[in-house]
Amino acid sequence: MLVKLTDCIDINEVYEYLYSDEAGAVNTFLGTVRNHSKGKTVIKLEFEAYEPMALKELNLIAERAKQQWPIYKVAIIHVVGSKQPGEAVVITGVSSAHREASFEACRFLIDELKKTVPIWKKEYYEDSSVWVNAHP
Amino acid sequence: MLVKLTDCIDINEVYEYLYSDEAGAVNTFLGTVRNHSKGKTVIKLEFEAYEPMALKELNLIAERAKQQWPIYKVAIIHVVGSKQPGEAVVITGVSSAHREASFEACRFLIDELKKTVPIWKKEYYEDSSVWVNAHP
Amino acid sequence: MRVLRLVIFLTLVLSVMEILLFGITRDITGQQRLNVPADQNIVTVKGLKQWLVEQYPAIGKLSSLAVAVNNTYAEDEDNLTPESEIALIPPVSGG
Amino acid sequence: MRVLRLVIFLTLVLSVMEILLFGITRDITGQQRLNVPADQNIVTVKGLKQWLVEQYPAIGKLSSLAVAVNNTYAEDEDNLTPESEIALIPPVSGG
Repeated sequence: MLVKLTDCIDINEVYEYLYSDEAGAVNTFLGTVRNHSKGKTVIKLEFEAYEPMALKELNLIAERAKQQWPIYKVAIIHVVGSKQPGEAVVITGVSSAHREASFEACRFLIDELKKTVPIWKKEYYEDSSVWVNAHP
Repeated sequence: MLVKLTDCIDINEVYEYLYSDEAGAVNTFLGTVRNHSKGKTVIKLEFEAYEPMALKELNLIAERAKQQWPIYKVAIIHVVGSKQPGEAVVITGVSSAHREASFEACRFLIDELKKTVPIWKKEYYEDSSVWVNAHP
Repeated sequence: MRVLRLVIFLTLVLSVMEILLFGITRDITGQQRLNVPADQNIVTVKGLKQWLVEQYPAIGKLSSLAVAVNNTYAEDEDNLTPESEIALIPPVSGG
Repeated sequence: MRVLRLVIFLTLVLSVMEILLFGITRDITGQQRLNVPADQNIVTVKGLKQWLVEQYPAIGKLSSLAVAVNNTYAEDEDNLTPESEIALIPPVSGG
Protein backbone atom coordinates (compact mmCIF):
# COMPACT_ATOMS: atom_id res chain seq x y z
CA MET A 1 0.00 0.00 0.00
CA LEU A 2 1.20 3.47 -0.93
CA VAL A 3 -0.36 5.71 1.72
CA LYS A 4 0.96 9.15 2.55
CA LEU A 5 0.49 12.86 3.10
CA THR A 6 2.59 15.11 0.89
CA ASP A 7 3.15 18.64 -0.39
CA CYS A 8 2.73 17.63 -4.00
CA ILE A 9 1.15 14.63 -5.77
CA ASP A 10 3.18 12.83 -8.44
CA ILE A 11 0.77 10.90 -10.69
CA ASN A 12 3.55 8.90 -12.32
CA GLU A 13 4.72 7.62 -8.95
CA VAL A 14 1.19 6.35 -8.34
CA TYR A 15 0.97 4.54 -11.69
CA GLU A 16 4.43 3.02 -11.29
CA TYR A 17 3.34 1.70 -7.92
CA LEU A 18 -0.03 0.34 -9.11
CA TYR A 19 1.21 -1.28 -12.34
CA SER A 20 1.58 -5.03 -12.12
CA ASP A 21 1.93 -7.81 -14.69
CA GLU A 22 -0.82 -9.67 -12.83
CA ALA A 23 -3.29 -6.80 -12.84
CA GLY A 24 -5.34 -6.00 -15.93
CA ALA A 25 -7.18 -3.03 -14.46
CA VAL A 26 -6.07 0.21 -12.82
CA ASN A 27 -8.65 2.76 -11.69
CA THR A 28 -7.57 6.11 -10.28
CA PHE A 29 -9.44 9.08 -8.92
CA LEU A 30 -7.76 12.46 -8.85
CA GLY A 31 -9.28 15.37 -6.97
CA THR A 32 -8.17 18.85 -7.95
CA VAL A 33 -8.93 22.38 -6.76
CA ARG A 34 -11.93 23.86 -8.60
CA ASN A 35 -11.84 27.54 -9.44
CA HIS A 36 -15.48 27.89 -8.36
CA SER A 37 -17.44 26.73 -5.33
CA LYS A 38 -21.06 27.58 -4.59
CA GLY A 39 -20.97 30.43 -7.07
CA LYS A 40 -17.81 32.04 -5.70
CA THR A 41 -14.39 32.32 -7.30
CA VAL A 42 -11.87 30.22 -5.39
CA ILE A 43 -8.40 31.75 -4.96
CA LYS A 44 -6.79 28.89 -3.05
CA LEU A 45 -7.38 26.07 -0.59
CA GLU A 46 -5.50 25.42 2.63
CA PHE A 47 -5.33 21.83 3.88
CA GLU A 48 -4.59 20.98 7.48
CA ALA A 49 -4.25 17.41 8.78
CA TYR A 50 -4.01 15.73 12.17
CA GLU A 51 -1.16 13.84 10.61
CA PRO A 52 -0.63 10.71 12.77
CA MET A 53 -4.37 10.02 12.94
CA ALA A 54 -4.92 10.87 9.25
CA LEU A 55 -2.26 8.32 8.27
CA LYS A 56 -3.79 5.74 10.59
CA GLU A 57 -7.27 6.31 9.10
CA LEU A 58 -5.97 6.23 5.51
CA ASN A 59 -4.23 2.91 6.19
CA LEU A 60 -7.40 1.53 7.78
CA ILE A 61 -9.44 2.47 4.71
CA ALA A 62 -6.88 0.85 2.41
CA GLU A 63 -6.95 -2.33 4.52
CA ARG A 64 -10.74 -2.45 4.44
CA ALA A 65 -10.69 -2.12 0.65
CA LYS A 66 -8.23 -5.03 0.43
CA GLN A 67 -10.51 -7.16 2.60
CA GLN A 68 -13.61 -6.29 0.61
CA TRP A 69 -12.37 -6.64 -3.00
CA PRO A 70 -9.86 -8.89 -4.81
CA ILE A 71 -7.32 -6.15 -5.46
CA TYR A 72 -3.54 -6.13 -5.83
CA LYS A 73 -2.36 -2.67 -4.87
CA VAL A 74 -3.86 0.39 -3.24
CA ALA A 75 -2.62 3.98 -3.26
CA ILE A 76 -4.01 6.95 -1.30
CA ILE A 77 -2.14 10.23 -1.22
CA HIS A 78 -3.47 13.52 0.14
CA VAL A 79 -1.81 16.92 0.16
CA VAL A 80 -1.34 19.28 3.09
CA GLY A 81 -0.69 23.01 2.78
CA SER A 82 -1.79 25.56 0.22
CA LYS A 83 -3.15 24.64 -3.25
CA GLN A 84 -4.35 26.75 -6.16
CA PRO A 85 -7.09 26.02 -8.74
CA GLY A 86 -6.09 23.12 -11.01
CA GLU A 87 -3.64 21.64 -8.52
CA ALA A 88 -3.95 18.05 -7.30
CA VAL A 89 -5.39 17.53 -3.83
CA VAL A 90 -5.93 13.79 -3.50
CA ILE A 91 -5.40 10.64 -5.51
CA THR A 92 -6.80 7.20 -4.86
CA GLY A 93 -5.88 4.24 -7.03
CA VAL A 94 -6.43 0.50 -7.18
CA SER A 95 -5.10 -2.29 -9.39
CA SER A 96 -6.96 -5.58 -9.81
CA ALA A 97 -7.40 -8.44 -12.25
CA HIS A 98 -10.77 -7.19 -13.52
CA ARG A 99 -12.24 -3.73 -13.86
CA GLU A 100 -15.29 -4.05 -11.58
CA ALA A 101 -13.19 -4.40 -8.42
CA SER A 102 -10.89 -1.54 -9.39
CA PHE A 103 -13.78 0.89 -9.92
CA GLU A 104 -15.65 -0.14 -6.78
CA ALA A 105 -12.63 -0.16 -4.48
CA CYS A 106 -11.31 3.15 -5.82
CA ARG A 107 -14.71 4.75 -5.25
CA PHE A 108 -14.81 3.31 -1.74
CA LEU A 109 -11.40 4.83 -0.93
CA ILE A 110 -12.36 8.37 -1.84
CA ASP A 111 -15.86 8.14 -0.33
CA GLU A 112 -14.49 6.89 3.00
CA LEU A 113 -11.60 9.35 2.97
CA LYS A 114 -14.08 12.20 2.78
CA LYS A 115 -16.08 10.78 5.69
CA THR A 116 -13.51 9.86 8.29
CA VAL A 117 -9.99 11.14 7.66
CA PRO A 118 -9.06 14.10 9.90
CA ILE A 119 -8.11 16.56 7.18
CA TRP A 120 -9.67 19.99 6.91
CA LYS A 121 -9.81 22.45 4.07
CA LYS A 122 -10.36 26.18 4.17
CA GLU A 123 -11.59 27.77 0.95
CA TYR A 124 -10.35 31.27 0.21
CA TYR A 125 -12.50 33.46 -2.03
CA GLU A 126 -11.78 36.97 -3.22
CA ASP A 127 -13.23 38.58 -0.09
CA SER A 128 -13.71 35.83 2.50
CA SER A 129 -12.83 32.30 3.57
CA VAL A 130 -14.63 29.33 5.06
CA TRP A 131 -13.84 25.97 6.64
CA VAL A 132 -15.65 23.55 4.32
CA ASN A 133 -18.40 21.39 5.91
CA ALA A 134 -17.96 23.08 9.29
CA HIS A 135 -21.55 24.31 9.51
CA PRO A 136 -24.86 22.67 8.55
CA MET B 1 -12.84 14.84 -26.71
CA LEU B 2 -9.52 13.01 -27.03
CA VAL B 3 -10.42 9.88 -29.00
CA LYS B 4 -7.86 7.84 -30.91
CA LEU B 5 -6.19 4.59 -31.81
CA THR B 6 -2.47 4.47 -31.22
CA ASP B 7 0.62 2.26 -30.96
CA CYS B 8 1.41 3.39 -27.43
CA ILE B 9 -0.62 5.07 -24.67
CA ASP B 10 0.85 8.15 -22.96
CA ILE B 11 -0.84 8.58 -19.58
CA ASN B 12 0.53 12.09 -19.09
CA GLU B 13 -1.03 13.23 -22.35
CA VAL B 14 -4.39 12.00 -21.03
CA TYR B 15 -4.08 13.83 -17.72
CA GLU B 16 -2.93 17.03 -19.40
CA TYR B 17 -5.98 16.84 -21.62
CA LEU B 18 -8.45 16.07 -18.80
CA TYR B 19 -7.14 18.63 -16.30
CA SER B 20 -9.26 21.74 -16.03
CA ASP B 21 -9.52 24.54 -13.50
CA GLU B 22 -13.29 24.03 -13.54
CA ALA B 23 -13.19 20.29 -12.87
CA GLY B 24 -12.62 18.98 -9.37
CA ALA B 25 -12.70 15.31 -10.29
CA VAL B 26 -10.77 13.17 -12.77
CA ASN B 27 -11.44 9.44 -13.00
CA THR B 28 -9.36 7.24 -15.28
CA PHE B 29 -9.44 3.56 -16.11
CA LEU B 30 -6.32 1.93 -17.51
CA GLY B 31 -6.44 -1.58 -18.95
CA THR B 32 -3.16 -3.46 -19.18
CA VAL B 33 -2.08 -6.88 -20.48
CA ARG B 34 -2.30 -9.53 -17.75
CA ASN B 35 0.36 -12.22 -17.66
CA HIS B 36 -2.30 -14.87 -17.02
CA SER B 37 -5.67 -15.65 -18.56
CA LYS B 38 -7.87 -18.61 -17.68
CA GLY B 39 -4.95 -20.38 -16.04
CA LYS B 40 -2.56 -19.97 -18.97
CA THR B 41 0.58 -17.85 -19.20
CA VAL B 42 0.09 -15.01 -21.67
CA ILE B 43 3.08 -14.19 -23.90
CA LYS B 44 1.53 -11.30 -25.81
CA LEU B 45 -1.70 -9.87 -27.20
CA GLU B 46 -2.34 -8.75 -30.76
CA PHE B 47 -4.95 -6.04 -31.33
CA GLU B 48 -6.64 -5.53 -34.66
CA ALA B 49 -9.16 -2.77 -35.36
CA TYR B 50 -11.58 -1.87 -38.14
CA GLU B 51 -10.14 1.59 -37.76
CA PRO B 52 -12.66 3.98 -39.35
CA MET B 53 -15.59 2.24 -37.68
CA ALA B 54 -13.76 1.86 -34.36
CA LEU B 55 -13.10 5.61 -34.28
CA LYS B 56 -16.71 6.32 -35.15
CA GLU B 57 -17.97 4.03 -32.37
CA LEU B 58 -15.51 5.48 -29.82
CA ASN B 59 -16.70 8.99 -30.64
CA LEU B 60 -20.32 7.89 -30.34
CA ILE B 61 -19.67 6.44 -26.88
CA ALA B 62 -17.92 9.63 -25.77
CA GLU B 63 -20.86 11.70 -27.06
CA ARG B 64 -23.36 9.53 -25.24
CA ALA B 65 -21.38 9.95 -22.00
CA LYS B 66 -21.43 13.73 -22.44
CA GLN B 67 -25.20 13.65 -22.93
CA GLN B 68 -25.77 11.43 -19.91
CA TRP B 69 -23.52 13.06 -17.28
CA PRO B 70 -22.42 16.62 -16.48
CA ILE B 71 -18.80 16.15 -17.54
CA TYR B 72 -16.16 18.48 -18.97
CA LYS B 73 -13.75 16.31 -20.93
CA VAL B 74 -13.63 12.75 -22.17
CA ALA B 75 -10.65 10.70 -23.32
CA ILE B 76 -10.67 7.23 -24.89
CA ILE B 77 -7.51 5.78 -26.37
CA HIS B 78 -7.03 2.18 -27.51
CA VAL B 79 -3.91 0.51 -28.86
CA VAL B 80 -3.53 -1.52 -32.03
CA GLY B 81 -0.71 -3.99 -32.68
CA SER B 82 1.28 -6.24 -30.38
CA LYS B 83 1.42 -5.75 -26.59
CA GLN B 84 3.25 -7.64 -23.84
CA PRO B 85 2.21 -8.28 -20.21
CA GLY B 86 2.16 -5.05 -18.19
CA GLU B 87 1.74 -2.82 -21.24
CA ALA B 88 -1.19 -0.40 -21.55
CA VAL B 89 -4.05 -1.44 -23.85
CA VAL B 90 -6.79 1.09 -23.24
CA ILE B 91 -7.41 4.20 -21.21
CA THR B 92 -10.70 5.94 -20.55
CA GLY B 93 -10.89 9.16 -18.57
CA VAL B 94 -13.41 11.78 -17.57
CA SER B 95 -13.23 15.13 -15.78
CA SER B 96 -16.22 16.63 -14.02
CA ALA B 97 -17.12 19.01 -11.21
CA HIS B 98 -17.98 16.22 -8.77
CA ARG B 99 -16.70 12.69 -8.36
CA GLU B 100 -19.92 10.72 -8.89
CA ALA B 101 -20.22 11.73 -12.56
CA SER B 102 -16.54 11.05 -13.25
CA PHE B 103 -16.72 7.50 -11.86
CA GLU B 104 -20.01 6.66 -13.57
CA ALA B 105 -19.10 8.11 -16.95
CA CYS B 106 -15.64 6.53 -16.95
CA ARG B 107 -17.15 3.15 -16.14
CA PHE B 108 -19.71 3.62 -18.92
CA LEU B 109 -16.94 4.37 -21.45
CA ILE B 110 -15.00 1.17 -20.81
CA ASP B 111 -18.13 -1.02 -20.49
CA GLU B 112 -19.52 0.24 -23.81
CA LEU B 113 -16.13 0.06 -25.53
CA LYS B 114 -15.95 -3.63 -24.71
CA LYS B 115 -19.45 -4.23 -26.09
CA THR B 116 -19.53 -2.38 -29.39
CA VAL B 117 -16.18 -1.13 -30.68
CA PRO B 118 -14.81 -3.25 -33.56
CA ILE B 119 -11.46 -4.14 -32.04
CA TRP B 120 -10.29 -7.73 -31.66
CA LYS B 121 -7.59 -9.27 -29.55
CA LYS B 122 -5.76 -12.53 -30.01
CA GLU B 123 -4.13 -13.98 -26.91
CA TYR B 124 -0.87 -15.84 -27.42
CA TYR B 125 0.07 -18.50 -24.85
CA GLU B 126 3.20 -20.62 -24.74
CA ASP B 127 1.79 -23.25 -27.09
CA SER B 128 -1.37 -21.81 -28.65
CA SER B 129 -3.40 -18.71 -29.38
CA VAL B 130 -7.05 -17.73 -29.36
CA TRP B 131 -9.30 -14.87 -30.52
CA VAL B 132 -10.86 -13.69 -27.26
CA ASN B 133 -14.69 -13.94 -27.03
CA ALA B 134 -14.94 -15.55 -30.49
CA HIS B 135 -16.64 -18.69 -29.24
CA PRO B 136 -19.35 -19.24 -26.61
CA MET C 1 -25.41 -9.76 -79.54
CA ARG C 2 -21.99 -8.31 -78.66
CA VAL C 3 -23.68 -5.36 -76.92
CA LEU C 4 -25.86 -7.68 -74.85
CA ARG C 5 -22.80 -9.67 -73.73
CA LEU C 6 -21.05 -6.45 -72.70
CA VAL C 7 -24.04 -5.33 -70.63
CA ILE C 8 -24.21 -8.69 -68.84
CA PHE C 9 -20.47 -8.63 -68.20
CA LEU C 10 -20.52 -5.08 -66.77
CA THR C 11 -23.55 -5.79 -64.61
CA LEU C 12 -21.80 -8.78 -63.05
CA VAL C 13 -18.51 -6.96 -62.45
CA LEU C 14 -20.12 -3.83 -61.02
CA SER C 15 -22.46 -5.68 -58.75
CA VAL C 16 -19.84 -7.87 -57.05
CA MET C 17 -20.04 -7.14 -53.31
CA GLU C 18 -16.82 -6.89 -51.38
CA ILE C 19 -16.90 -7.82 -47.69
CA LEU C 20 -14.16 -6.64 -45.31
CA LEU C 21 -13.01 -9.27 -42.81
CA PHE C 22 -11.35 -8.96 -39.40
CA GLY C 23 -10.13 -11.08 -36.51
CA ILE C 24 -11.14 -14.71 -36.50
CA THR C 25 -13.02 -14.41 -39.81
CA ARG C 26 -9.69 -13.68 -41.52
CA ASP C 27 -8.32 -16.90 -40.06
CA ILE C 28 -11.43 -18.89 -41.05
CA THR C 29 -11.49 -17.69 -44.65
CA GLY C 30 -7.76 -17.17 -45.11
CA GLN C 31 -8.63 -13.80 -46.65
CA GLN C 32 -8.83 -10.13 -45.65
CA ARG C 33 -11.73 -9.43 -47.99
CA LEU C 34 -14.30 -11.63 -49.66
CA ASN C 35 -16.11 -11.16 -52.96
CA VAL C 36 -19.74 -12.20 -53.11
CA PRO C 37 -20.60 -13.16 -56.71
CA ALA C 38 -23.53 -11.22 -58.13
CA ASP C 39 -25.28 -14.41 -59.23
CA GLN C 40 -25.86 -15.27 -55.56
CA ASN C 41 -28.49 -12.53 -55.54
CA ILE C 42 -27.75 -11.39 -51.97
CA VAL C 43 -29.67 -8.24 -51.11
CA THR C 44 -30.02 -8.16 -47.29
CA VAL C 45 -27.78 -8.50 -44.25
CA LYS C 46 -29.61 -11.68 -43.31
CA GLY C 47 -29.01 -13.13 -46.78
CA LEU C 48 -25.31 -12.31 -46.54
CA LYS C 49 -24.97 -14.01 -43.15
CA GLN C 50 -26.74 -17.16 -44.43
CA TRP C 51 -24.53 -17.31 -47.50
CA LEU C 52 -21.37 -16.84 -45.40
CA VAL C 53 -22.31 -19.62 -43.00
CA GLU C 54 -23.01 -21.95 -45.95
CA GLN C 55 -19.61 -21.16 -47.45
CA TYR C 56 -17.73 -21.27 -44.13
CA PRO C 57 -19.58 -23.31 -41.50
CA ALA C 58 -17.01 -22.21 -38.86
CA ILE C 59 -18.50 -18.72 -39.08
CA GLY C 60 -21.80 -20.17 -37.81
CA LYS C 61 -20.05 -21.35 -34.64
CA LEU C 62 -19.04 -17.87 -33.46
CA SER C 63 -20.63 -16.31 -30.33
CA SER C 64 -22.14 -13.59 -32.47
CA LEU C 65 -21.96 -12.18 -35.99
CA ALA C 66 -22.73 -8.64 -37.02
CA VAL C 67 -22.52 -6.76 -40.30
CA ALA C 68 -21.52 -3.12 -40.59
CA VAL C 69 -22.62 -1.01 -43.54
CA ASN C 70 -20.70 2.23 -44.03
CA ASN C 71 -19.18 1.92 -40.54
CA THR C 72 -22.53 1.45 -38.79
CA TYR C 73 -24.03 -1.72 -37.35
CA ALA C 74 -26.78 -2.97 -39.69
CA GLU C 75 -29.98 -4.91 -38.91
CA ASP C 76 -30.79 -8.28 -40.50
CA GLU C 77 -33.46 -6.76 -42.75
CA ASP C 78 -31.28 -3.89 -43.99
CA ASN C 79 -30.50 -3.87 -47.72
CA LEU C 80 -27.00 -4.23 -49.12
CA THR C 81 -25.75 -2.52 -52.24
CA PRO C 82 -22.40 -2.99 -53.92
CA GLU C 83 -21.60 0.70 -53.38
CA SER C 84 -21.68 0.33 -49.58
CA GLU C 85 -18.63 -0.47 -47.49
CA ILE C 86 -19.64 -3.79 -45.97
CA ALA C 87 -17.73 -5.44 -43.11
CA LEU C 88 -18.23 -8.60 -41.14
CA ILE C 89 -17.92 -8.01 -37.37
CA PRO C 90 -17.13 -11.15 -35.36
CA PRO C 91 -17.40 -10.92 -31.51
CA VAL C 92 -15.42 -7.85 -30.44
CA SER C 93 -12.83 -8.09 -27.67
CA GLY C 94 -11.23 -4.68 -27.25
CA GLY C 95 -10.12 -3.33 -23.89
CA MET D 1 0.82 20.01 55.69
CA ARG D 2 3.59 20.78 53.21
CA VAL D 3 3.45 17.20 51.92
CA LEU D 4 -0.28 17.41 51.44
CA ARG D 5 0.08 20.64 49.46
CA LEU D 6 2.71 19.02 47.26
CA VAL D 7 0.47 16.05 46.58
CA ILE D 8 -2.44 18.32 45.64
CA PHE D 9 -0.19 20.43 43.45
CA LEU D 10 1.25 17.39 41.61
CA THR D 11 -2.19 15.83 41.16
CA LEU D 12 -3.47 19.00 39.57
CA VAL D 13 -0.46 19.45 37.30
CA LEU D 14 -0.33 15.83 36.24
CA SER D 15 -4.03 15.54 35.65
CA VAL D 16 -4.39 18.59 33.44
CA MET D 17 -5.80 17.31 30.15
CA GLU D 18 -4.42 18.72 26.96
CA ILE D 19 -6.72 18.79 23.92
CA LEU D 20 -5.30 19.13 20.41
CA LEU D 21 -7.28 21.44 18.12
CA PHE D 22 -7.57 21.63 14.33
CA GLY D 23 -9.39 23.49 11.59
CA ILE D 24 -12.23 25.73 12.66
CA THR D 25 -11.78 24.92 16.36
CA ARG D 26 -8.37 26.64 16.21
CA ASP D 27 -10.09 29.74 14.82
CA ILE D 28 -12.86 29.61 17.46
CA THR D 29 -10.51 29.24 20.42
CA GLY D 30 -7.58 31.15 19.02
CA GLN D 31 -5.41 28.27 20.21
CA GLN D 32 -3.77 25.11 18.81
CA ARG D 33 -4.18 23.23 22.09
CA LEU D 34 -6.41 23.66 25.08
CA ASN D 35 -5.81 22.74 28.71
CA VAL D 36 -8.74 21.39 30.68
CA PRO D 37 -8.25 22.20 34.38
CA ALA D 38 -8.35 19.16 36.63
CA ASP D 39 -10.92 20.79 38.92
CA GLN D 40 -13.47 20.49 36.12
CA ASN D 41 -13.53 16.77 36.87
CA ILE D 42 -14.01 15.75 33.23
CA VAL D 43 -13.75 11.99 32.82
CA THR D 44 -15.68 11.09 29.65
CA VAL D 45 -15.80 12.18 26.02
CA LYS D 46 -19.35 13.40 26.58
CA GLY D 47 -18.25 15.48 29.57
CA LEU D 48 -15.46 17.03 27.54
CA LYS D 49 -17.81 17.99 24.70
CA GLN D 50 -20.27 19.58 27.13
CA TRP D 51 -17.52 21.56 28.82
CA LEU D 52 -16.13 22.74 25.48
CA VAL D 53 -19.52 23.94 24.27
CA GLU D 54 -20.02 25.83 27.53
CA GLN D 55 -16.65 27.54 27.15
CA TYR D 56 -17.01 28.17 23.42
CA PRO D 57 -20.66 28.22 22.30
CA ALA D 58 -19.51 28.45 18.64
CA ILE D 59 -18.29 24.86 18.95
CA GLY D 60 -21.88 23.81 19.60
CA LYS D 61 -22.90 25.23 16.24
CA LEU D 62 -20.67 22.93 14.16
CA SER D 63 -22.22 20.24 11.91
CA SER D 64 -20.59 17.56 14.03
CA LEU D 65 -18.01 17.17 16.77
CA ALA D 66 -15.90 14.11 17.43
CA VAL D 67 -13.13 13.33 19.86
CA ALA D 68 -10.15 11.13 19.10
CA VAL D 69 -8.25 9.33 21.83
CA ASN D 70 -4.83 8.05 20.83
CA ASN D 71 -5.59 8.61 17.14
CA THR D 72 -8.88 6.67 17.22
CA TYR D 73 -12.43 8.00 17.18
CA ALA D 74 -13.91 7.69 20.70
CA GLU D 75 -17.52 7.15 21.79
CA ASP D 76 -19.36 9.55 24.10
CA GLU D 77 -19.17 7.14 27.03
CA ASP D 78 -15.43 6.43 26.65
CA ASN D 79 -13.20 7.51 29.53
CA LEU D 80 -10.50 10.12 29.19
CA THR D 81 -7.23 10.06 31.08
CA PRO D 82 -4.56 12.73 31.08
CA GLU D 83 -2.06 10.26 29.65
CA SER D 84 -4.05 9.86 26.42
CA GLU D 85 -3.50 11.97 23.33
CA ILE D 86 -6.85 13.70 23.03
CA ALA D 87 -7.92 15.64 19.93
CA LEU D 88 -11.05 17.49 18.95
CA ILE D 89 -12.22 16.57 15.44
CA PRO D 90 -14.52 19.15 13.83
CA PRO D 91 -16.32 18.18 10.55
CA VAL D 92 -13.66 16.78 8.21
CA SER D 93 -13.38 18.06 4.64
CA GLY D 94 -10.47 16.27 3.01
CA GLY D 95 -10.49 15.31 -0.65
